[in-house]
Amino acid sequence: MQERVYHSYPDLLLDAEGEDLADLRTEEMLINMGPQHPSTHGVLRLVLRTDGELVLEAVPHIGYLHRCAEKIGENLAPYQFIPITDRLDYLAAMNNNYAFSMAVEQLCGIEVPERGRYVRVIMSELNRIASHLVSFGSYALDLGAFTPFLYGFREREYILDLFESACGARLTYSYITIGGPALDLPEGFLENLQQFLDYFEPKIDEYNQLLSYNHIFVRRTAGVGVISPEDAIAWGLTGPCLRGSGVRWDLRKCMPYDIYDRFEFEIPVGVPGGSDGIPRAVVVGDSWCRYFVRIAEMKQSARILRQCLEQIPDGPVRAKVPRVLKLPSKEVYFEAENPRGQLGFLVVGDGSPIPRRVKIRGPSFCNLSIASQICRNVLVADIAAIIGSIDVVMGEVDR
Amino acid sequence: MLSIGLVHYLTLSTLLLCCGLYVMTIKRNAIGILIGAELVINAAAVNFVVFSRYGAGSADGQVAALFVIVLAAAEAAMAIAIFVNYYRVLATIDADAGDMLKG
Amino acid sequence: MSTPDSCDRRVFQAEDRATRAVRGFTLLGAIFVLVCAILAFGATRVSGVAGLLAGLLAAGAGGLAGASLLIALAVRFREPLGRLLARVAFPIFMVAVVATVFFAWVPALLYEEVDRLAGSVSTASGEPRQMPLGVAEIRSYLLGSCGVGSAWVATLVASLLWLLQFGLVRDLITVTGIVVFVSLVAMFGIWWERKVAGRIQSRLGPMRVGGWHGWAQSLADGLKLLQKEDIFLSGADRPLFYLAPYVAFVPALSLFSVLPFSAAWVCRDLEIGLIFILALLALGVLGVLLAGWSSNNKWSLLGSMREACQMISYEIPLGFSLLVPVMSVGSLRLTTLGEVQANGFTSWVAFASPFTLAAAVIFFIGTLASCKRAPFDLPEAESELVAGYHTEYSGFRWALFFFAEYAEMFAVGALATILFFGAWYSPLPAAWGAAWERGPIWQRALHGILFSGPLWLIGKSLFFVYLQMWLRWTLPRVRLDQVMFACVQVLLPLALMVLAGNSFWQLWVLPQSGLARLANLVCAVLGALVLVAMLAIIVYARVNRRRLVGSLVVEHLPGA
Amino acid sequence: MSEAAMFYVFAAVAAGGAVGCVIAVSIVRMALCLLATLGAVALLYFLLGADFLGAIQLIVYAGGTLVVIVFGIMLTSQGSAARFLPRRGEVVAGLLVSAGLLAGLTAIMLRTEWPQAGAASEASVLHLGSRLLSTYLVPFELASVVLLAVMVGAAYLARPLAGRRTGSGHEG
Repeated sequence: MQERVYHSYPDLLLDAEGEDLADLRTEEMLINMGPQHPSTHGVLRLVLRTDGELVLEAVPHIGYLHRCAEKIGENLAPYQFIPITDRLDYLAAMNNNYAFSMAVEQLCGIEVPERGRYVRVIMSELNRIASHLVSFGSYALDLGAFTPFLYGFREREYILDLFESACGARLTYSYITIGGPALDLPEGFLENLQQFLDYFEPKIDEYNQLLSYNHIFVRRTAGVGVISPEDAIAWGLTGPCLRGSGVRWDLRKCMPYDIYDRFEFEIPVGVPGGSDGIPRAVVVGDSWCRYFVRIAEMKQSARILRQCLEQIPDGPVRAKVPRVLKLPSKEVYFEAENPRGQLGFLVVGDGSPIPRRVKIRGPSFCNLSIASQICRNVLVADIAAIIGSIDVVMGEVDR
Repeated sequence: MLSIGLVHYLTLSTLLLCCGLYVMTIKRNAIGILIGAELVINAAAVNFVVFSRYGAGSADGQVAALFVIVLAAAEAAMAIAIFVNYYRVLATIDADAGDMLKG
Repeated sequence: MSTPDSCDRRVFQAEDRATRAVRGFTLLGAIFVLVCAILAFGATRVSGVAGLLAGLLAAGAGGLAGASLLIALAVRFREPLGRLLARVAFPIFMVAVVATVFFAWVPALLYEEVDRLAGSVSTASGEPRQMPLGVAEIRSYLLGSCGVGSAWVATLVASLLWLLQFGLVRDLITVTGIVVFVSLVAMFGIWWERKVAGRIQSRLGPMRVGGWHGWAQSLADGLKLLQKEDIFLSGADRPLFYLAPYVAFVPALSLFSVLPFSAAWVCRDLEIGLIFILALLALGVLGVLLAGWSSNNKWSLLGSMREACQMISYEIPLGFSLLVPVMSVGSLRLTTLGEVQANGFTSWVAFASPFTLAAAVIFFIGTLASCKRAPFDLPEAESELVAGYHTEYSGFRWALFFFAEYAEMFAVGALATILFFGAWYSPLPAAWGAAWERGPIWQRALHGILFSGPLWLIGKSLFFVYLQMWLRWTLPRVRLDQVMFACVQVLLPLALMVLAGNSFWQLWVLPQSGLARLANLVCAVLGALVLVAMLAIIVYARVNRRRLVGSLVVEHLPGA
Repeated sequence: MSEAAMFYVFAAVAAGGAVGCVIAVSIVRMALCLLATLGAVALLYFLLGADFLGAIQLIVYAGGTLVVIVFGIMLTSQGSAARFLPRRGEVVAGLLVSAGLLAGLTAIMLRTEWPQAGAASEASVLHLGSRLLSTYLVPFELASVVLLAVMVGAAYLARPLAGRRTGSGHEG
């Protein structure tokens, strides 16, 4: 198993020692995949060195969506920076708000009321599902299956409706802010959420039947873009990319923050094929595992949401936070488990209302870093499969 | 000139033959040479069919042309296999580059 | 008066443009009227060929004048006209479809009449008539033996029939019919694909253009594409770039020239029709290859290379699977291949033996690959190769590739129907309808609907087109090496085995009629079960579509 | 008369394609010209009543030319057609040889007494097939043996080079 770590076609290309096995080397081409390309999920640019259909090397070029988020953070009060965090990983804006708010709260020592904490968890788990639904749908699209994309968006639409009822926005919410959510949940939100969960959970099995266990899908993703656990850790991968490699690491479980220690849930990880109905061709750490971890995480998120529905107390949602928040002269680094991995905020205060430094650790950025290594000696079609399984959001990579 | 006879077809096939010959002589791209050979072979096939139509009036010429097509396909397959090997050794398909045997 | 805001200004500009258009077209019409008058005057003065030419030109100018004036009128009264059209467009469209179907029969009837006439014996001289017949002769025949009352009608019909004696005229009519049919099929196919996709994806698909379920969407798209800029790239190989869409489209169109719609409805019934169709299918690939190469775009090049690899490989199992019915029937002529399946469901070639059934499946998979349909749509894989070979094409040239694709989809569906699934015959045995075939016109029409006729072929071909769409919107795309693997290591040995098995069947099993009959029945029942299962799925999904989507989403999304 | 018109059109396309092969520099254009010639010749076969042969020519050569184009593209990069331009001396020699051949053959052809249009052959597919399996059985079988040999030979020649293949469990 170890000998087919980075390349899925040893007999086509290179063997384990990296010796050249290609039977006919034709003239090489340099191809720009992106920044405008359907399967680079935004403005990622990959420069591919190909020999026919074979990609010998893929070099990611980033920065097309750079908006100086960190620099902006040094010039705005934390409240004002919340809308900027929305635009990092724009598919999981709630989680970004959450992580930044937590960082600032830790810096200033703000205690959020119980109900507020539950609302935040509800929102971030819902957004995790929404984000994974997009990932599921667009991954199917990358592999040429159009229909799951629409199904994913159909379900996500309902989550967006819930968000809209809570905060009026459908993509960039700025709902969770420093000291708790900006508003209490609207009337009927929890009932709607219950209804949604009842509707949504059976759908996950449908996705599995439609796509996850589809023979072609498995053949396209299993054994493609394999990342060993050692490499995953060495390259600083987090989130489903790390868990897909079989590393049982989830901040919500391993270093529980906020109230995550109150919920029962599992950390889905990539497992070798052949067991529990996992297709036989699956190798730990391949694209299929990364994909399937997301599907399994949606189930776990739904589980957390159900527990939230049972536990959520009444009361205020927001802590009393001064209008002008003076940041003490110390620094706090806080990481939260986002849909794409660990989103970290380093906030350095100097006694003024404006932070001296805001550093963002974007999980997509770190996850993308391994792309050039696993996109070596694969077919062009696999590039789409690999990049899609890493599931980057360029807003977060470029910041 | 309105009634088409043997001579018309033969003129055409002669032209094809000479063009093919010329292509085979001057092209340095090995695949170009193959293309010339195909032209020559096709000229021969045309002649077979024409003679069968205007000459004997039997299907024999057509059978011969059929064999010609089959053999041309075989020749092309062989030639391309050779070119692939040639390319692998010399990293070009310039026919002039293959002069290692001249000592 | 207040200054108009930007929205109003846009309206004003549109008004201005319309006024200018009215004025321009009126002027154009006036000029054409003038030209027409001058030419007509000249035609009356000059005799001989020049006069004839002038007369023809005058007629042309008159037509152009009429068209210009009509356009001017239409633009002038566009608002009431638009309102009227929105109300009556769909009925008009339906009437037009029915009329087209009806009038498609008329030339066929007329051909028959002409042939009968030519074969009959002259009443005057008692000798066989000589082709071509004179108008007067036909007219007298019509007046005499056909019982046409009015002399005026007889003259009109006679001049029509006179024209129809000539092969060239018939071919012109047939070719026009084919072109119209292919365009209709392509436009319908594109609209249908979008509707099918919409339904599969729990949405509606096009709903706006034309009123009823967006029926005019393809028409509107076509008009839009015609208006678009014909983009040409500076680095492209100009002649090849311009040529490629035609190289792709012409073979797809030519397919229909040998494709029989029924035993009588065929433009050219070639003895080697099947091989000819195979050749044309192979030629269509060249257009794709040229398009990809000449675009000077690496994505396009990759797409076209994929197409070439795929097509070359899949042609082999495709050809082998075609040999199976050829072996069973013993002919390469498509009408002969179709006619052996007249006796109902069990006589269909696909159900003759297990091997023919397998051949039908192999053929269908092969056609998926040769039509670049999912899961074999690698040449235009949009998530990998942007748009593959047609990345750099725009406007009409781009539309030609689509026309070619949908025409080919229909053609291979028709081919599958002709070779394996009963051609233009209904599942009912022909013996039941034999009496109606020679009856009065209504019985003949009913026979055409119930037992055999182009409608059956078109219907069954559309079913295969639907199957292709179903697969496309369900399955992910396979990878290039898997495509090759599936062909060389799975389909090809399978096809060879099927071929060998079928010859074994022909030699050893077929003479033992009991065994053959049993296998035939089993296969037919199997096929019927598959069909019933498919229909059941469709009906189930249709009936339960709200439940399949979920109550929540039904409330949320309109019309899901 | 229509036959004559068709002959002239097809012959013009065939000849134009052949001349195009001579003129074209890019290998893809050459292949396209070849295809035009072969297609026109196939149409001429139809005109000569050899329908089967015409269709076979279309299938075999369409596929064959496709392969040629594919390899042409694979083995030559797009911009380097100039690399393969012939030298002047070669052009002169080639022109001399082929023009001489053309002149000689034409002269012979014009001097020869050709039989005037014989009877149209009844070469239906059936007829052709039965001839192949009776009179021409031996050449037919030989052709299949040749094809088999070519298949094996081509596969052997184009195989991945042995010895470079190590360690992956496949023996070259």
